[in-house]
Amino acid sequence: MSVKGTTALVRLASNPGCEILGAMILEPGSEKRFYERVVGEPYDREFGERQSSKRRGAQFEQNAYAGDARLLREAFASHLGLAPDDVVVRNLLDDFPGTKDDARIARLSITRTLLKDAREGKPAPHIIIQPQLMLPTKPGPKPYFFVAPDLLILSPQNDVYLPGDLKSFVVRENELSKGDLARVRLQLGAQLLALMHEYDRFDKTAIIPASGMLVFSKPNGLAPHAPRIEDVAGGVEAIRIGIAAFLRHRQRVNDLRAGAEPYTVVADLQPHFQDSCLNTCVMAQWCRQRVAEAAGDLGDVAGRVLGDMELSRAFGLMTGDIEPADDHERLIARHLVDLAEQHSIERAA
Amino acid sequence: MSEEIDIEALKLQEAALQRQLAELREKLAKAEKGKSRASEGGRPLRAMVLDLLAEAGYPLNSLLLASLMRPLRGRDIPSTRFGTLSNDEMKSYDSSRPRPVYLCHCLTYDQGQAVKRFWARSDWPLASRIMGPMSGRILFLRGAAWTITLARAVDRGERSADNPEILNYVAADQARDAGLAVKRGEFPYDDWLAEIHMTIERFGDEDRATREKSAELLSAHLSDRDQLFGSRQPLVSLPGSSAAWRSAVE
Amino acid sequence: MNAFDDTLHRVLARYHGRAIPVRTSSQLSPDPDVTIGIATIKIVTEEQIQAIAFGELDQEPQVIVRLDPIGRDVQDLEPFAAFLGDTVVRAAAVDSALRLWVPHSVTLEALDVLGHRYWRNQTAPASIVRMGEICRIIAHEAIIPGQQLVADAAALLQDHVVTGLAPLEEGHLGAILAWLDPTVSDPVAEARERIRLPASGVLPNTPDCHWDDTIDRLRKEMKGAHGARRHLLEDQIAHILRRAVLREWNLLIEGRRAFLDLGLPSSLSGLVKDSNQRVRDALDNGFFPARSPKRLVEQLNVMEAGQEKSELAALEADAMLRDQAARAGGVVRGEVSTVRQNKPGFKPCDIEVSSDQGIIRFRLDDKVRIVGTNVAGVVRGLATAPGGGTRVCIEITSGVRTRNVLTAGARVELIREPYAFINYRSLGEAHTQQPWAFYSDSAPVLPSRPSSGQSALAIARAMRR
Amino acid sequence: MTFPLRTRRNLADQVLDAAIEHALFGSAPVSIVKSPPGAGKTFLVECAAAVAVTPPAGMRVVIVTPGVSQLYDIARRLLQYRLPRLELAHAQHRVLPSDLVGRINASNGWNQNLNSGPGVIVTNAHLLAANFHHLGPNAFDLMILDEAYQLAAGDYLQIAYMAPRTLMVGDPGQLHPVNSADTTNLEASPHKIHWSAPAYVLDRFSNTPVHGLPVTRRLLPDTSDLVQAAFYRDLPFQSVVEPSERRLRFHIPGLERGLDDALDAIAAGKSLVAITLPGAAPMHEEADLELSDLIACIADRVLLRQAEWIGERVLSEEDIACIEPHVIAGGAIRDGLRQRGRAGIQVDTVERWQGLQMPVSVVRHPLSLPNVPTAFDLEAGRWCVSLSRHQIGCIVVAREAVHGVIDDYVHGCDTVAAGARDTTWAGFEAHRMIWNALRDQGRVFAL
Repeated sequence: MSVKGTTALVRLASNPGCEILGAMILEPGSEKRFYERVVGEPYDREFGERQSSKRRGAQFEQNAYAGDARLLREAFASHLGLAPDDVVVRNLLDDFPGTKDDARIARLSITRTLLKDAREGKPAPHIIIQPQLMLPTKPGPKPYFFVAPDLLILSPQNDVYLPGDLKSFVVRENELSKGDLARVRLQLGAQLLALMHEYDRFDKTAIIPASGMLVFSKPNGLAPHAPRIEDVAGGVEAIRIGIAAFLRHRQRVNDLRAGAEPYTVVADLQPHFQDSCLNTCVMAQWCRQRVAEAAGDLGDVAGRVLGDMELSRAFGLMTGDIEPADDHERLIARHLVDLAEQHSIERAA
Repeated sequence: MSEEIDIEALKLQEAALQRQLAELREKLAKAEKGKSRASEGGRPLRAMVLDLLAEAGYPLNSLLLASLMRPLRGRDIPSTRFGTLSNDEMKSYDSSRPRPVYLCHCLTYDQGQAVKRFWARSDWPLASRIMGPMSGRILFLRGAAWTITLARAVDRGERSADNPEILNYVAADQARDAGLAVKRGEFPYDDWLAEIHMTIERFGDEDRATREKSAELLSAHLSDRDQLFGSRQPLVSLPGSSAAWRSAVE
Repeated sequence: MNAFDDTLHRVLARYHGRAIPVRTSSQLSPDPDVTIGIATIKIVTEEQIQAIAFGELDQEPQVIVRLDPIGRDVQDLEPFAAFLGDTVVRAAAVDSALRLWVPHSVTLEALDVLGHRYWRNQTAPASIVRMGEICRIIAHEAIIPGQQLVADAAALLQDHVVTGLAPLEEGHLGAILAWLDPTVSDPVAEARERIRLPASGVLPNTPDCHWDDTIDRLRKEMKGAHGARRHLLEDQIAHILRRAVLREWNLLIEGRRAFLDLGLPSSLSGLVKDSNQRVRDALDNGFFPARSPKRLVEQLNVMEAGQEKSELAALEADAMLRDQAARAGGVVRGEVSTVRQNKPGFKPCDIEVSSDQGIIRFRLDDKVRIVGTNVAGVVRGLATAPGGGTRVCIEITSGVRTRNVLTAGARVELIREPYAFINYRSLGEAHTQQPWAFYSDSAPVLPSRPSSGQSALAIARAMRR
Repeated sequence: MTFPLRTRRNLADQVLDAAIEHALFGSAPVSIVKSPPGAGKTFLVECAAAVAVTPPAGMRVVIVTPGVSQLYDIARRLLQYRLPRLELAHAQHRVLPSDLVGRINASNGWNQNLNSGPGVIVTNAHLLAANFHHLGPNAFDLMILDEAYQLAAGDYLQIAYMAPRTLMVGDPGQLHPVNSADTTNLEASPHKIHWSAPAYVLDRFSNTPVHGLPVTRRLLPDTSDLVQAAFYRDLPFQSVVEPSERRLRFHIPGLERGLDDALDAIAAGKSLVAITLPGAAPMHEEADLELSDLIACIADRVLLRQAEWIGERVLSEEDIACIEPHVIAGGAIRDGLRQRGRAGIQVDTVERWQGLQMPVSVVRHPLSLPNVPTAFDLEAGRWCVSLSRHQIGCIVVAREAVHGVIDDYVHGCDTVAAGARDTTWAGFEAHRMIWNALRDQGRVFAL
């Protein structure tokens, strides 16, 4: 699994301060290989999407697109204010199947034509399946990100499209983990920003509402839920911040590497370890070493409360072996001593 | 600790299984090769696709073609195979030795670009190879109807299939995709067909009109070659030249 | 607990190499007579259960491994369905509450998905449909604050202790347990090593333990296999799944033991009664998800009432929580300075409580209670003392005979009485009346009424005194 | 009064007339009046009640308030009218405020003699619901929901059938009903019964008549423009306050730079200013004691400098509001005031200030916190209430770190349920707009 396209943008938005992530995005090949080249050891943890997830994702899409996207037509009909049979669908995988760049570029070209047609009031499909968008980060290496929403849906209010994504994971009523919610909204944010760039190319007056749509799976089989309309203004802004950070990281990596591969300069880059990295990044353990034995090792909150205080110093303040250096330390020492006292009493009791 | 030991044991058994699997796959591959030769006389994919198209009388989607090859001809066709088929066909058209009929693609009604997943024959009128806004639906329904007809013919003993049971399931899948009621193990071919034809009739005329109108325009503008394989895509300029990044929302 | 206190607890835990309790009472009532455990292994994203371990917690569990969990055949679930059905009947027979222990919330989600798939499945046997219904009842009850049916070992430990890990790492039950096991000398290293393998009801899939990929491959091969080879493949799948689900089961057992070993007292009879009543009604009358406006309001009210009751029950039972609440004025600590009771042991009885607290969250006419007693009353006066502190005047409405606190000089702690009232009769009436705004898809058109044509402002002006 | 102000007031009066005409005599069973802060919605309720009880209408009117304090306030206002009947019903255990005793027919609980013939009864939703068996369908001819955006749809369900006509009056930009339980699943339901009553009705019946009151009679133009742009994008309104009637003068000149500069800026006509304290809030305390003390100091200083509302009065403790989102910090402010002999200055949470107004407010900036801001801190309604209580001047008090908190904020996208409007982001945008405006207009005074 490589850190490319929307995945890269979402990761950047989630941790804009991490230069290591910037290098990882610039490095060709998989994230795991990046780790192995930096650390010099095989990665010993789970990596990549599970087979069952890939299979379900593929089946969910296949079902949704089958029969001229019958299930999608039914799901979006009320949103579009049409009968399912009257919803017009264009599946760009029919025009140009495949995941190679030439296929993406061909689909990008068709997508651009369709966006323009809709704006000009020409006949255009209500749902575009597998469109292709592009988010420029020019100039410099990796001058653009390919962004491919699963769908574009014509907004019934005006003549612009909104991005939509199919999520094969089961949603019973409306329960989603915070992590999943943030990820999918940032994905929509990236798609929306890319869409804004596409419109910006030919029509600066187009007003694109800051929302996107998500279609989750019901618990029974692969049936899609009614689409959720997501308010992603915050996601779009987070992605913009992530891109701006990427441009800074790219500059820094390029200044350091002098033509060498990005992974070679990792030691000189500034990681920005946060708890969530443990769930999302292969480099998490490596970056965490930088905060090992310091308060940050107890989590993000502890890192903020105690700053970069060494744990040994905190222990010393508690036992009285270390004299507090300032009021802040004095207060911490006092509370720690009280807490230790309280719990030793409880233990005795 | 006991878990590690157990994992080791599992790995050994796993290796043994992999060996058995490799042998089995070898046997299977040989068997299938022999079988397909026997059933098809080793006919190339191109010929089989041309036949199926001729039999259907409508453009067919490569996904449907692939799912029909197995029950009808006992052949597993990887989807990438159709990509090479398309390229081969263009090459052969450009070569000095013309062929009586070519495999070609449907064309979009507005731009005349190839819709690569939809296959047709060069000896069909252009209008039948055009994709209008609703043609995707109509062609899907026609393909579904044709699949169900095939399954019915096999069921009635009017034609043979390499694997009739799978053919029935392919037909049932098509019916399900068309939104028809499908019960496990039941194949009401005629009911399915009746419902599908009703929907086709609903959109058929408008679609035909769009295609015929577009065919007139495209035949006037497109070269013979482009009428088969589609007009060239407009060039897409990739970024890299502009001075600095600017967000569209700024 | 605020960020600062939480951090200091983590420092202390790291220093001592053991978990530090943050509660002095339990959010969970003692296990009732009928207490069972369930652990599951699901297929990632598919959410289909592929192995279940279930049974009494002091016995070896029954284990079901599913060779084809995505297939339509549900025969293999019959023993689990029978077990759930029997457990429910047994609890009813001995009039016992039910308690289900699970290692973590993922097990509950897996059961809920199982419920969604079968509770209305017309092609499945009745026993499986009932199993689905019971699963939905369990999962539904589990979302109600203060419920006492489901005990989630990981969540309970996270709520009652703090370790020397980052909070995110405490999501791994095995990792918390490392901090509660005296035989573990280096809980940081041990916990982080344990985290390499998931404790979330799924198969591990690390380079040194790629069970998930193996099972996936074995299942593919099994499709085309027959005879002895098929049996070999089946044994392989069963062996891996059994080991994985027993690993989850053992986590559950250890988690429960660790929680019970904290030895925290609890007094939650009100919550137990409510929870038991809800579960019993659903088991007797069937599960009906809330869809109508009336049912939705009832459900929201039940959850809000549960939240309020459980917070107050925790406050009443837990001095550590009362310390925190007193800082925010949710609890008022003070001394009874005056008692006005003409006839001892009888109403009318008013008391005044003097507190040093500057912050109190009571308002006039709030219903309050004296912690640890049966004395309740209504706030009739609030006055700030000149040197800080507050004087609260309370009209006692019940417990007027409780001398020990209705005496000048008695130290008392006051908390607000939970409102937690759900007006089922009023909601029922609303449902009968079917007000259009909630029950109709179109608004009625009223006959316009004749107006005087005069400006409202003019009319109002004319009526002003 | 200037011509434009008069024109705006006339327009507002026309909207008020039209809203009441529609609600009482039109064909729509529910009509909604959206009111910005200080637009005179209580006055609208008074007028509606007056018209409703007067022939030819002669209606039995029930005015429902979300809380008991609003109930007593409305009763006080209606006592100024000669109504054929004015009654009040509150819960059994409540005691009528002394100023109402003997002036109004008050009932603990419901009794059969109430609501007879044209007139008005003021009560709350729970009491009506509890007495449904005495009331039944159409027990009233008109139901007026005051502060309707604070009434949960679930509570409205239980009383909706009691009147054929309902007039909902409320402020859509302020705090909505609070749900302590998790409402994630309800967000996916076709019935958003956890929303406020007007929001629920508009979600189901988007063509429900809505009247927007186009003015504020409380906020001065500079505050009004900012508050409207930040919190009321769908409700255009303008100030009709005559600045010359809202001038503040300090009899004692200020000496302290920063602090007094901010107060002088208010005297110079800037009705919204901010004061920042260096650094960030300390991580280790539940309240930023230094900041709390500064808030107390500012409130005290307004009085020390003998602030006078020109043409009205010299301000006293009753004229100053201290608004603090967190209870514990509120306690610290109270201590600071007590130490300064200003125990009479009221300090309370935002929730308690909703619906009230004061000449001067001192407000703690919700993002002046040591942590990354939470959904609670960013909640737009709470900030809107804080910034719209003052008739003359509002002083926002913050740590300097607020600049960074706002500049560096990256939205987490995980605070609201799937499909829900992202109120956290909307709140942040409002915060950013307000703070940047204060900064750009030179209204932030650093200590």
